[in-house]
Amino acid sequence: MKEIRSTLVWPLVALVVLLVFNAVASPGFFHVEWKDGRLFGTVVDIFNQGARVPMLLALGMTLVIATGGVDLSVGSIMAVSGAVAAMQVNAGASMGQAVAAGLGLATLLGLVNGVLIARVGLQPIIATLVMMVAGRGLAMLLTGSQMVPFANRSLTWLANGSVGGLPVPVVLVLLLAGVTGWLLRRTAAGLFIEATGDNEKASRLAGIQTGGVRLAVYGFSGFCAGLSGVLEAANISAADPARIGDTRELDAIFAVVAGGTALTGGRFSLAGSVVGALLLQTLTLTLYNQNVAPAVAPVPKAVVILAVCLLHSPRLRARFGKRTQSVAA
Amino acid sequence: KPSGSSGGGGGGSTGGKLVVGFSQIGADNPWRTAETESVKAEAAKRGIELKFSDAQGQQEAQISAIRSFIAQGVSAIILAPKVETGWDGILKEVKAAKIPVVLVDRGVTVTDPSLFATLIASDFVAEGRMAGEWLVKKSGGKAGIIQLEGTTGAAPANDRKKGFEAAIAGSPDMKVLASQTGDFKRSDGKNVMEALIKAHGAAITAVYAHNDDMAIGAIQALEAAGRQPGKDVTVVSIDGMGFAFEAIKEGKLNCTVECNPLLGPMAFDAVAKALKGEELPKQLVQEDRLFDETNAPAELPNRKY
Amino acid sequence: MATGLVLVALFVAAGAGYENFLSARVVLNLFKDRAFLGVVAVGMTFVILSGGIDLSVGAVMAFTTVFLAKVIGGLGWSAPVAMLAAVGIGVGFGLFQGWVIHYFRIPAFLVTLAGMFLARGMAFVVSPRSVEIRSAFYDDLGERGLPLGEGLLLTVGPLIYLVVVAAGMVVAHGTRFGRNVYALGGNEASAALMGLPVGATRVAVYGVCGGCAALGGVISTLALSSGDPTRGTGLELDAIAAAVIGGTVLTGGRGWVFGTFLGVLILGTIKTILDFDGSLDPAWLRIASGGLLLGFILLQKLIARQRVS
Amino acid sequence: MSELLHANGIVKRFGSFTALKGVTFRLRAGEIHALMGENGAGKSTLIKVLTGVHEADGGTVTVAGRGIRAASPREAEAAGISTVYQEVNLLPNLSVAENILMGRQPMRGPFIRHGEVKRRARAALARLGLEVDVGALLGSFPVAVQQMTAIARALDQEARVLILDEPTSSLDARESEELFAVMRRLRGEGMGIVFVSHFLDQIYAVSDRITVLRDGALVGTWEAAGLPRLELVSHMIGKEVTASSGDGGVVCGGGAEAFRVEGLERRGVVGPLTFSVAAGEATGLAGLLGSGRTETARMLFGIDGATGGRVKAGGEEVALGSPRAAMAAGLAFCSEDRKVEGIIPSLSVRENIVLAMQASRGVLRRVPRAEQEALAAKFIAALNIRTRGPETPIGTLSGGNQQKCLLARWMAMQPRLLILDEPTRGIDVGAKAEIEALCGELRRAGMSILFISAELEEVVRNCSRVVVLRDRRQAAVLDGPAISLRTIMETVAAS
Ligand SMILES: Nc1ncnc2c1ncn2[C@@H]1O[C@H](COP(=O)(O)OP(=O)(O)OP(=O)(O)O)[C@@H](O)[C@H]1O
Ligand SMILES: Nc1ncnc2c1ncn2[C@@H]1O[C@H](COP(=O)(O)OP(=O)(O)OP(=O)(O)O)[C@@H](O)[C@H]1O
Ligand SMILES: [Mg+2]
Ligand SMILES: [Mg+2]
Repeated sequence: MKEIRSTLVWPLVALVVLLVFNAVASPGFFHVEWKDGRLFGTVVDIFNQGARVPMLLALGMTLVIATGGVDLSVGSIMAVSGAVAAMQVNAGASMGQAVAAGLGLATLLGLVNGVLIARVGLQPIIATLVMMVAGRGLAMLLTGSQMVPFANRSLTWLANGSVGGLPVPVVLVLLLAGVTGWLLRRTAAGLFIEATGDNEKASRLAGIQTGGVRLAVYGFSGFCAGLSGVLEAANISAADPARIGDTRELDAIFAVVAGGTALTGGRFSLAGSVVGALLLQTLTLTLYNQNVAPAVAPVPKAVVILAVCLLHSPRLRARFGKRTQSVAA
Repeated sequence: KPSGSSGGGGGGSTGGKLVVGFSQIGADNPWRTAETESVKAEAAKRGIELKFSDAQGQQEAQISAIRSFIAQGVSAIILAPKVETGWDGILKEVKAAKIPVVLVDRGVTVTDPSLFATLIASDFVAEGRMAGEWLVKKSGGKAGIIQLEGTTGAAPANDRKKGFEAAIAGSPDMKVLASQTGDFKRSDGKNVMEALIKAHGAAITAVYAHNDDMAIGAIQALEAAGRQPGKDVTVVSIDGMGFAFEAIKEGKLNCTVECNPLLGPMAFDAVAKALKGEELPKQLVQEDRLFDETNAPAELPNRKY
Repeated sequence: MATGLVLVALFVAAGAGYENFLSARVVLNLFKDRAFLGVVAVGMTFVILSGGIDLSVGAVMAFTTVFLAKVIGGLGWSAPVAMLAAVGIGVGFGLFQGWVIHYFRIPAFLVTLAGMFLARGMAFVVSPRSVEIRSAFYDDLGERGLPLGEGLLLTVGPLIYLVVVAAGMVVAHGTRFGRNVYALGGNEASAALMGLPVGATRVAVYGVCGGCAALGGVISTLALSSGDPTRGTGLELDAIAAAVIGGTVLTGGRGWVFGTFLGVLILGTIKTILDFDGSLDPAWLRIASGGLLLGFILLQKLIARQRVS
Repeated sequence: MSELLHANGIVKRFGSFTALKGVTFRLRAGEIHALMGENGAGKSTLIKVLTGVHEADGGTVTVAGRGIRAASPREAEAAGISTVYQEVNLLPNLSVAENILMGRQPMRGPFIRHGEVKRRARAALARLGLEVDVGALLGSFPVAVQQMTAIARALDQEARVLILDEPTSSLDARESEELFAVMRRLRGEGMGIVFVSHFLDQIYAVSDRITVLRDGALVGTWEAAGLPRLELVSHMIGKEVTASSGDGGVVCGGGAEAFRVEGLERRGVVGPLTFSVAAGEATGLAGLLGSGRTETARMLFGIDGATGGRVKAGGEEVALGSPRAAMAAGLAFCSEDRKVEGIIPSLSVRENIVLAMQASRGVLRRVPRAEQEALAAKFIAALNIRTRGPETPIGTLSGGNQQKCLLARWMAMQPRLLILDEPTRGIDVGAKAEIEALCGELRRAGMSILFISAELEEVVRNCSRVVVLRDRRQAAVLDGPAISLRTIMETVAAS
């Protein structure tokens, strides 16, 4: 527990530095007002836009990475679930049914990833690469490669409504993160995931169904991606099968790693990933706010990523006199 | 079945059917999908077998697709090039195989103009210019503008930006407050707009989006912020998709510059002529029209895409 | 081994299905069109063997192409000098990434992700749009190559590719550096306890990969006579896929350069099949390419398993 | 005699924990110097400081009179120190030959002479009396062969100092003897050898002097010839020890049959085997290196499935298709390869201990935290596990203490049949007795034990029945009174 808390410190530090920069560079950054019964301001946007994609994807990705895997297919799964939900409401289904259909198919696709990895024994990067390509095709096939606009009020509300002044996605995603975190620690799932990621062979010999664990985390990652896809579609009242979620897997992986979960698997931190996602979203909005030309925007982005990396560096931390313990391999 | 010579060469055809290869850049937006559909539909109508290749945004993939076309011995090639440069070599190979090439969308810079038969082009710079000129007129030469750029580095984004900025350069009070990429996506258009509304607030009086999708996203963001797109914020975009016409009808979008994706008929006309050996003009520029509330409602029923 | 068999099987099957498929030209095209990817993938193989990953290769390649276009066209450098400089920059960039990864113990994924953004940004800074390269040297080189009869010419790009593959195989298998890369990927702690130069090897591996990425850029400009800051997007995934299909294990320590060579050909063959078919719409095209890739890997696994038992 | 190595006042801290408290150690040329101490006393840590794996927080090291600051194993090697570390630190993804010559390959220009590499590797192994396919991947060999490879690697270097950290922990008597012969010869050539082992017999068989560490501090250095065993043990554990008989005598047979193995085999690998395990008794598996003991255990536990035969518990056939099924049938298996198949390095001691129990209960029924802590506390005390606390990552524990945690993992399961593959590997004398005592308790509570050990004395001491394997087949089953060192050796050696 102590280690986890200490890994959380560094992304938080990076986030605070970025926020302080904004506070100085753009005065209106922290301005939040009450408008039409909801909170309104850049900080709210960070949470709202951050919740819809990076946070959600990072949630699933955290568990996948904790088992030592990776999921490249999240963007494509977003496209599929968004498309399914949109087509369902257009076909007359209720919001609930449409969302359930989208999430169901997304979870199923995640489970397919899981089967390819845990049962067939493909390397995660390859299995999910296949899903990334084919899943995008599936989304386009379902929609005839066209945008699917819809006018279902309750579905649109999912992304644009507010609960107690907070955007619905923020409430939804923080709730999901909280419940997931709680469940993982209440049950033995968290332990099994970490054990599987740290030493799969030993875990199996200790009686853990490592195959089942992997299957479950890819299914969960699919579910999270599905929810993200539904929210993205709800946000613009249309499903965009060809482009939605494109390259967002990198954002998710970045959020997870920045949050202190090692790509090699093992110990994970959901809270860290959420902070990592917020960091990423803050960075994006900062670049918009400073009107950094899109062509050169990658450069400051690279600088911030490197800065986060350096904060994570044991070497540098040792320099600053922080005590660390190293785990012998 | 009859087989073409393995060394390639023009005039190959299967079962008496004409075979034409079409190398498309990608399938990443509705405009491009409409273009693909148009070419496919026209081929079907004329009984031509179409070899379709989707390069998923990679020039290298387009080149290898063209090489495959040569190897298969197609009769003609329609190419929607991703960028203007880098085509000399492959087009020489095509020429050596005596296969005529019809370019669609945009031109290529080549040393030898005989490397392609003709170009059926949209002039992206002109589109940007038309949008800019319209906005200058509409706003009386004074506006605080948010520009939503297309995918960074993409030719339409570069050119539409160039044309627009040239058009407003003469009006000192036309100020671009911020110019950020929305990646041609509706969702990104909305996200960017959401952020920029907070940063620039009431100073925003106009939005120029490089495509209709981003404009729709921006409109949604403006509405959510309590602004009235189409009224207190003028919204201009490019492409002329069906949903843009509807938005104009609803009074939320002010104007869209058409960029006609229905190039199929013209492209196959050109193919037919080229195969007969007719000399074609090097460039058949598409006439891109501008639609605003004055003429859009009338056009709406005619929109096929 | 299994990879090679599958490749041959696929080729024969496709040859039966599509006319003109089984021809020297198609095979030659495979090399021509994938030369840049092949070179990049060899560099990537070394990185993966060492237990790392390099996401910056596509961006480095893009930077190289615009850099060449700029210095040859704009500043009038002689082409060979410019190419050497470009590869030098690639190596230097890779070494720097490797140093950051090793010295600060930061995951390669993050460092090279930053490297990807950095190189891509720099490419746009050099030139925001694609630029032509007009140079007598390029025109001359474009005509040269190894004639294979029937008017077929193995041009310089694919030749470099074959040389790089051969060199990669020799280095990986026959030199201390190569073996140290395997050791590093097998178990870093053990490699260190065995007294192997862990740090130098890791830094060098990223240098090699950066150099290969830049060389891929050089080949790309040879083929296209142009530079483009958007080129090579997603290239890192293709390169990783090629290595992994070829039998290299992503966690490091196991794999072979020749396998990557076959992996590149497999990816190319899949693409060629889809181009020859030409009847699929974009949606089916994606499903089919995913399906073919999966089928390929499954077949390979099956053959490999059969051989064991 | 000239002094080869002199470590003076070495201090090493891990966080707030001090693992070495000013240890001084001198090694002469031409001596075999044993380093003794309980699990966690700091032996391996001292060695890692000498070879530059860990940077010392205080003290100096001089090699042959020259002060060195070995910042890495590489520099230590250059200074003439060659080492076999406790955990086999080799590369399973490379061949045996490469592992032996990595970094020192014979070259022709820039290229490695692969043929020469193999030849030299074969020669190095031959010195230890081992003949294997040096071209095969190291990972495909059992721990013992890997350990021999590590030793061969160290011997192949032309070093002045040779450090061996528990090199014999998974070797049987014959291999150990081969190693000792080599060590004696090297001593004769003037090499200084540091030798760590928990086997007192071995210590007295080869060493000239003995240095004892306790809790990270130096207790003293003595001539081996002048240090009685009991006194040595007293120094190690810090208490007076008097000769005690120990109650480890053979437990008599006669218990009811708990498990029956009938014609169990994995074709081409091991078997067929037929024997029964009595309730409350230990059954031993004896045999030479590679005789198939580990494979038998793995087959029983469902890791490598059996191709024929069956296992019955109380007359009913049990399904043993997977570790989980085996666990459900009341089996537990503690692997000999603790690094790869045992510990989950970055998880805590507590989590490692409860892991198997949690797995058998399933995901949903989490073992309550209080119960986990009680369990961890109980075993930390019962097995005397040296750890800063139950929340310490197991990867930072000393080798012997890791092994104890793994034993705890399986004892906590209270299985009906506990399979222990080399359970005392790397465990100090005191702890061995503790573990044997604990096994005794478990047996009295009705548990059966299948006991595999390279130490035949241990087998004789604990088992009421011994299945002897030869060439991966069952050679004999010895019962009760028939069990003795001599009978086992004879059965093993018969041809
Ligand atoms: N990397 C590390 N981080 C933290 N503590 C460590 C680390 N390595 C060793 N220790 C601690 O230092 C102490 C000494 O360990 P060491 O491995 O030297 O013991 P040892 O004498 O070799 O024991 P054994 O006989 O069990 O091998 C132990 O308490 C161990 O937990
Ligand atoms: N001396 C040896 N030479 C070659 N191969 C060996 C040797 N010893 C063991 N092996 C390999 O080990 C495997 C079987 O060993 P297994 O682990 O079953 O034996 P064991 O009786 O448990 O021995 P131990 O546990 O003492 O290593 C076989 O695959 C065999 O190839
Ligand atoms: Mg030790
Ligand atoms: Mg064994």
